Amino acid sequence: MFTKPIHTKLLLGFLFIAALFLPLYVPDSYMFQIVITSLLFAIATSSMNLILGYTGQASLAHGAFFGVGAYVVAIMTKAGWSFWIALPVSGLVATGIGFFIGLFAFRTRGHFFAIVTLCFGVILFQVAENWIEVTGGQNGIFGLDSATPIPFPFFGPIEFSSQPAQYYLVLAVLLLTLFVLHRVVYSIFGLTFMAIRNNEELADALGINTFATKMVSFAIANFIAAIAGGIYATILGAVSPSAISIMITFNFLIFLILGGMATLPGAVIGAFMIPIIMEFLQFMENYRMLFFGALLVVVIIWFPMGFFGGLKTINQKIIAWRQSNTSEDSNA
Amino acid sequence: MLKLEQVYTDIGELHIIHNVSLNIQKGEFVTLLGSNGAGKTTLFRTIAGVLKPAFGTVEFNGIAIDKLPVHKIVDLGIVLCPQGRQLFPELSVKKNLVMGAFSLRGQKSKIKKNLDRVYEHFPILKERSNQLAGTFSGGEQQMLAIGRALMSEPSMLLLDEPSMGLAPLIVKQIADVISNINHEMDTTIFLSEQNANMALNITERGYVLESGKCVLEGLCKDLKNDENVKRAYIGA
Amino acid sequence: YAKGHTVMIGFTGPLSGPAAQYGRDNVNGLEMGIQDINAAGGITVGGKNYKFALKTYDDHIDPTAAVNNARRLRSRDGARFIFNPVFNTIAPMMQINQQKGSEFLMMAYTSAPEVDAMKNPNTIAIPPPFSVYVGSYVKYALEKGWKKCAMVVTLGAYGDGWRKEFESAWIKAGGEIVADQPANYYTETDFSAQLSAALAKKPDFMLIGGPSATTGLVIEQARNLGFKGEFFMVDQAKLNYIAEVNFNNDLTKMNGVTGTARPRDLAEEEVIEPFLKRCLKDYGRSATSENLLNYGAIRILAAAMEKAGTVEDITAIKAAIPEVLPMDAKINLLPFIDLWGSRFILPGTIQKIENGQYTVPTTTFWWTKSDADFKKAVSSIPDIGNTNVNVPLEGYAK
Amino acid sequence: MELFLQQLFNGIMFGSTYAIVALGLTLVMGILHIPNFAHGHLYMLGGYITYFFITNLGFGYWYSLLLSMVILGFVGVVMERIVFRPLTGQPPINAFIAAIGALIFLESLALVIWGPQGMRIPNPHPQIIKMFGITMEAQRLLVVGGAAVLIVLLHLFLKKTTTGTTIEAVAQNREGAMLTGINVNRVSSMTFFISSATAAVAASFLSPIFILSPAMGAVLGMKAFIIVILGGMGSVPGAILGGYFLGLIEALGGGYISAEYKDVFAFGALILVLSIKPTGLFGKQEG
Amino acid sequence: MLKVESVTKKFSGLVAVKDLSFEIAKGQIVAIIGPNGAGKSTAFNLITGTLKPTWGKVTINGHDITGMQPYRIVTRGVARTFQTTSLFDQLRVIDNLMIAYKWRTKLGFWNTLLHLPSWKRYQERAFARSIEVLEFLGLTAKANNFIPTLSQEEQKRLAIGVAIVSKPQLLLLDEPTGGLIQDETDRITELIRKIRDEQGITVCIIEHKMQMIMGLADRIVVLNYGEKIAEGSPEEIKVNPDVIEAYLGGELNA
Ligand SMILES: Nc1ncnc2c1ncn2[C@@H]1O[C@H](COP(=O)(O)OP(=O)(O)OP(=O)(O)O)[C@@H](O)[C@H]1O
Ligand SMILES: Nc1ncnc2c1ncn2[C@@H]1O[C@H](COP(=O)(O)OP(=O)(O)OP(=O)(O)O)[C@@H](O)[C@H]1O
Ligand SMILES: [Mg+2]
Ligand SMILES: [Mg+2]
Repeated sequence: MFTKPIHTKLLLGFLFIAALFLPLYVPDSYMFQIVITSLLFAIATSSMNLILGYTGQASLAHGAFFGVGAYVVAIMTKAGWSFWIALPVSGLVATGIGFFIGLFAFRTRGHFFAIVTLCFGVILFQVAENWIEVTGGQNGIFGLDSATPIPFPFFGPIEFSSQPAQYYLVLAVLLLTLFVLHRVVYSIFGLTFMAIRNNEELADALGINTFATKMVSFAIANFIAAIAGGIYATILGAVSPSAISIMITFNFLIFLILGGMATLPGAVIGAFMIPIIMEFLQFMENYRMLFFGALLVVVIIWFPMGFFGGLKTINQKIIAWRQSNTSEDSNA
Repeated sequence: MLKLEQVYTDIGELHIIHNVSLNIQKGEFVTLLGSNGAGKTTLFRTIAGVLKPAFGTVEFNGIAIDKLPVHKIVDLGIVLCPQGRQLFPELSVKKNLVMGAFSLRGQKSKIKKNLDRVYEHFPILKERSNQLAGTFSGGEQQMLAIGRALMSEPSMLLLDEPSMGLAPLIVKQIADVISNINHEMDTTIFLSEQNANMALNITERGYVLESGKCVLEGLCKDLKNDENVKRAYIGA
Repeated sequence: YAKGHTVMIGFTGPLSGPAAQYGRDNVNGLEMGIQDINAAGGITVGGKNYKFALKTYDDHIDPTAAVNNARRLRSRDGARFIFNPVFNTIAPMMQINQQKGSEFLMMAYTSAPEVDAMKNPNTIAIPPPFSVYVGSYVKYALEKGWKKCAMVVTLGAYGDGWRKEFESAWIKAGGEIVADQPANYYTETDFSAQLSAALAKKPDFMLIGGPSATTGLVIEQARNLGFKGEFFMVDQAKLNYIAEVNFNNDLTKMNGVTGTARPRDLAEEEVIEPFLKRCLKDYGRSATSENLLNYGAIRILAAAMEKAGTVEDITAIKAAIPEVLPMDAKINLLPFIDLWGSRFILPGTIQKIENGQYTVPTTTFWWTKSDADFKKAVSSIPDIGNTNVNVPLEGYAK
Repeated sequence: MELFLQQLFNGIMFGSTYAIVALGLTLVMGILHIPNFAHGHLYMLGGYITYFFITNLGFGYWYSLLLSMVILGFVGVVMERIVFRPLTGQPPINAFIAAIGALIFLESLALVIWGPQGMRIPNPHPQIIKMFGITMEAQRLLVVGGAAVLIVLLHLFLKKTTTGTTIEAVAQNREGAMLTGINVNRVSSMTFFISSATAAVAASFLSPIFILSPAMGAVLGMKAFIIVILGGMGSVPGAILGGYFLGLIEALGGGYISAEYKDVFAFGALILVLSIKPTGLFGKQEG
Repeated sequence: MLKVESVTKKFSGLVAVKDLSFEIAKGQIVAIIGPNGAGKSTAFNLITGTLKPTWGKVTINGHDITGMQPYRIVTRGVARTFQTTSLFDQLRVIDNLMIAYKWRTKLGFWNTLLHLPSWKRYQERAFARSIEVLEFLGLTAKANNFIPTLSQEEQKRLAIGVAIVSKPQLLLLDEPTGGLIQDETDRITELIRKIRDEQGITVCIIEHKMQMIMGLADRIVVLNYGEKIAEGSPEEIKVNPDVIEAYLGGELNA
């Protein structure tokens, strides 16, 4: 039912091999840093795609769950826990908080849902700012070790302090995330998410427990977002309230919409494209954000479906054009 | 009065109306028959200017209107009473009606006169003039929609499926009122319907639309006897 | 400048958003320092002449952006000295400044003591720790016989630190904190809610402050609500700046406000006056301590490079700093004394406005532990006509 | 008791600001169904325009306020025309992104033109007034009174004039309005004009007691946005009530319970209201 | 099988359904008619849980389902369609059907993620049943089409198909032929009959088309202002003076 055409498979295979060998070709630590953070944001953006793109619920608390993950990992590793235990725990904590938030938020829909989640996001931010004993307040938690080395027979432990090691760690988690999302989205289980996005009343009338389904989608999305946040904490080595602020949500949102909502590659493309554009614009100095703001408006007007959505449309047009050409040929 | 030549209309990527040409004279009462999804609404919206034809011309009293914005077309005297009524649910019945006379803004006495006339056609609207439109039942809303369309004294009225979803009794009432309007006020009426029984009984002439193409046109009495029309639209 | 003859100085910090002015002030100080170094012919190291250049990037206090900028400054622009003025972005940068092959000297403009605790060898913190001022304030308040203190300080790492530090010092000295109503000085502009609550407790004095303009508002609003007592300001807020922006230089409206001394009173007149004029001319703003301290820091770096005979080996350069300090006041304006671990030693100076006038400032020699120490320190710095006090900072070890 | 009255007054003053800013936003959101997240930044720009007239051109306070209203009104019209109108028919999330783009643009623009430092408009009414044990500047009374007048005027305009009714009509049914001959685009422009002009008034009222800075619109914009949703999108009474409600909660919660968690109370209360009435205080029932 | 007992629904001030009672026996086709705003759709919403009755009781096969969530009521075997054709128009035809079958399966996150045997089994079962329904509807060729490319009649057929894919016992149809012309109406009528006869599903239908109803229904319930004013066989209803006055207007040939 859900198989992919052969050229797509080839392209994906090529991309995978390219990703494996990428560290050999990165020119400097700066480029490498951007690649690593983009991969990380791709994880978080993909998870936002599940709740917003596929389930149609504009959760503006998404960045907050990213932050919760970062804080949980920071707090636990500071307290001496292994990163590999802290990371899944951070996902579970975010899922738990998400469940509580969902109890309130899923009573509302549309804009109202967006606002309720926004409010919760702000509240989590304020807690991070003010619960100084636990979160370190504004200073946050700093001086974190990189991910605990994995002991490995014969080769010695795998360390995560170098950029290549961090890269492979993030790449592996991104691939895992995409695998999970792919399995979910291309299944009847995932179809129910899209059904809710499309017509919640009808979904309800067809025996779908819309509340529970939304909650599951929310939980998966939050879990993954927190994992991304947890890795972010070890890579930066410091967590402060900016990791949980509404700006994080807005960034993911911008990545997602400009990349192409409700498409798996769109989220990844967006998470790569925007930071790179932003870095490229550094030469504009004071005028950079001015330009970026205008650019955002122009792009959203010209590519309402996002970059990948735009590609898809163009592709479809080419196919249609080819078909019409061949049919004319056969007429001739 | 109204003249369409080779009109094509697209919605997004879909080509909905193909090569429709038609001509309606002043004072006529014409119907447009077509099944669900045939493109009646799309054609009406094209005439009213909500949609712009991809190709072809629409002329009204010799003026090309296919590129004019909707409000200019209303000012010229074409008013569409849309499918789904499109009322202002949170405004009172009376305010809905007054909004209908928006193109007469400033002319207080004229608006008053038109309001009285609408109340005459539909006494229930007068009775409930302060009720919010959204709380009306389907039939009442349809009356209000027609009343609102009449408020600007249109020279041409486009009625899109006024009988849809209405009980037989109400359909009959509405049919009577429309006939009255055509006869008494000399308003040209173009009526879209899938309820062929009703439409062919009250109008003079008709077009049949299928999949966006105009497949048949003629006087109602001829259409009524057409085998295809009988089978598809009227039934045994 | 030809490649290989330039010392690249990097800066990343807030150049947009609510803290943009603060970031700008830092950059301006660096810019002036670099202009002067280059005007004096640059530096000579290993027989080669080097000029200085500055590259700045905006990170709007986003740690991710700060790290990206640092990476970029180090690997693309070749900067081995990177300045940053916010603790939240300094912390993650301190995670990468020792990575092999991409080491850089973190020039941290922050008074947060956490930087010292991290004991990062490739870091130099520039301003004195804010705890310096706490001691002077407490001493002054005790002399006045005050008891009740209300705090309306900015939220944030910095403000939190100040509040904690002052609270513990004041309580230890037998005082009482009757109200603690922090407010977000960056996003809020009305403090009547916090102030009404604080004033209801009838405090003798208030600890306030955050960014200058907003602090001015707090003073104004508190006075309008009928507060008659005195104010202590955290070191971020600048007396002269508040006077200018908020009160149109009418100092009578600022009677009873104590804060860090205005730049004019930090150094000898003949060296500071031209500097102040220059700030006003080049940047249309009165000088702030960010200007002065960054100016001083970059000039010290330049001298240390010459001394160490390298522009690349940051460890050697840092090690050379104590040898070049203290410097000639004509070059360095301020009395930088020494390096203490990873922080410059610089006296802290406060000042009060009374009867519409700036009073003589009070300088704290916070690093001295004994009278002998103190005397030595006093004599080692140029006489700038201050009263000097010794409030040694507890737990501030090398 | 005195403290309570003082806090009550503070709350009412915050509330007045929130109410007029939210009122402008609710009109726009009701009519165009676009989440104009940049509304707070229009407010910021209004403050700077007033500042420009007073400080750079030496105009009087009230003239500057009027000019600021008109100019910002046109800025709003332009914004509607080039940012939001091309997005008609797109999902609201796209308009939301466009609004974020617009707010980034406006904030950077102010930064480039006026620089990052906070600026002050001289207070035209600095007198201190004491009443019932409350102390306040006269300008604060002006904010409260001015907001009330503005609210009443807007209400009369919407309910009693034909032009006002066209705004309501477009909000309730865009296509229906079009078909009655209303020039919907003009109504959109007009609504944006009114909405931005009220933001300019709010900014001009407040900037003499506050500080102007390029970032000042962000938080207020977000709060206004939340108030609009809380009140029921597009509902005028909802925006007013929501505004005062939020102002009071902030002042009383912040003053009596905990200043750090002031926003937590405010947002927490909003969450509670929305989970009891999922379409806002004055929202239409779904279905 | 369905029993509605003195159900009342009030909307702020307005009584949309008032003390309504009726029963539907297995294998019947029952029609509900009445003027616009009489409360017909509301009655459906009350049965399917979309609205909660102010008071009264709804039972299916003796089980009380009053006030249950709509998705739970579906699992008791009551399916419905909406007055305006309601489909997942962003999805394909086959997806629409499979979604409607989902509650009959145990497809969850874990078996989907791990592609457990149960996942495969259920996924195949859903697919098979969907194909079966497509054949029944005569839409097999459109399985992979997106909804907007279907004609209105096809959409209405599919909406009915989506409702029956999970094999309900009772199907509630709200104006299934609204807006259709005569021969399309006839085809849908035929489909409804087939649903009863071949799939063994009891049907309750709201319609304004008297000709069709009189030919199709076994029993008719007439509502006016939320109240039941008549109930009986088509022959009885046709001549009932109350019904003629309130609804039919003396003319049957509308
Ligand atoms: N916004 C739209 N997007 C996509 N397709 C549309 C849209 N509006 C109409 N269509 C399609 O255009 C075709 C003609 O629709 P139209 O509403 O004009 O038909 P109609 O004859 O008025 O039918 P009805 O009896 O339902 O009123 C239909 O196939 C419909 O699916
Ligand atoms: N959610 C609601 N809130 C308020 N009133 C409602 C609501 N739903 C329906 N009503 C009112 O209840 C009454 C009955 O409506 P209902 O939709 O059941 O009528 P109907 O018999 O289905 O009419 P039609 O034949 O036009 O579909 C109407 O007056 C309607 O306005
Ligand atoms: Mg139609
Ligand atoms: Mg109905």
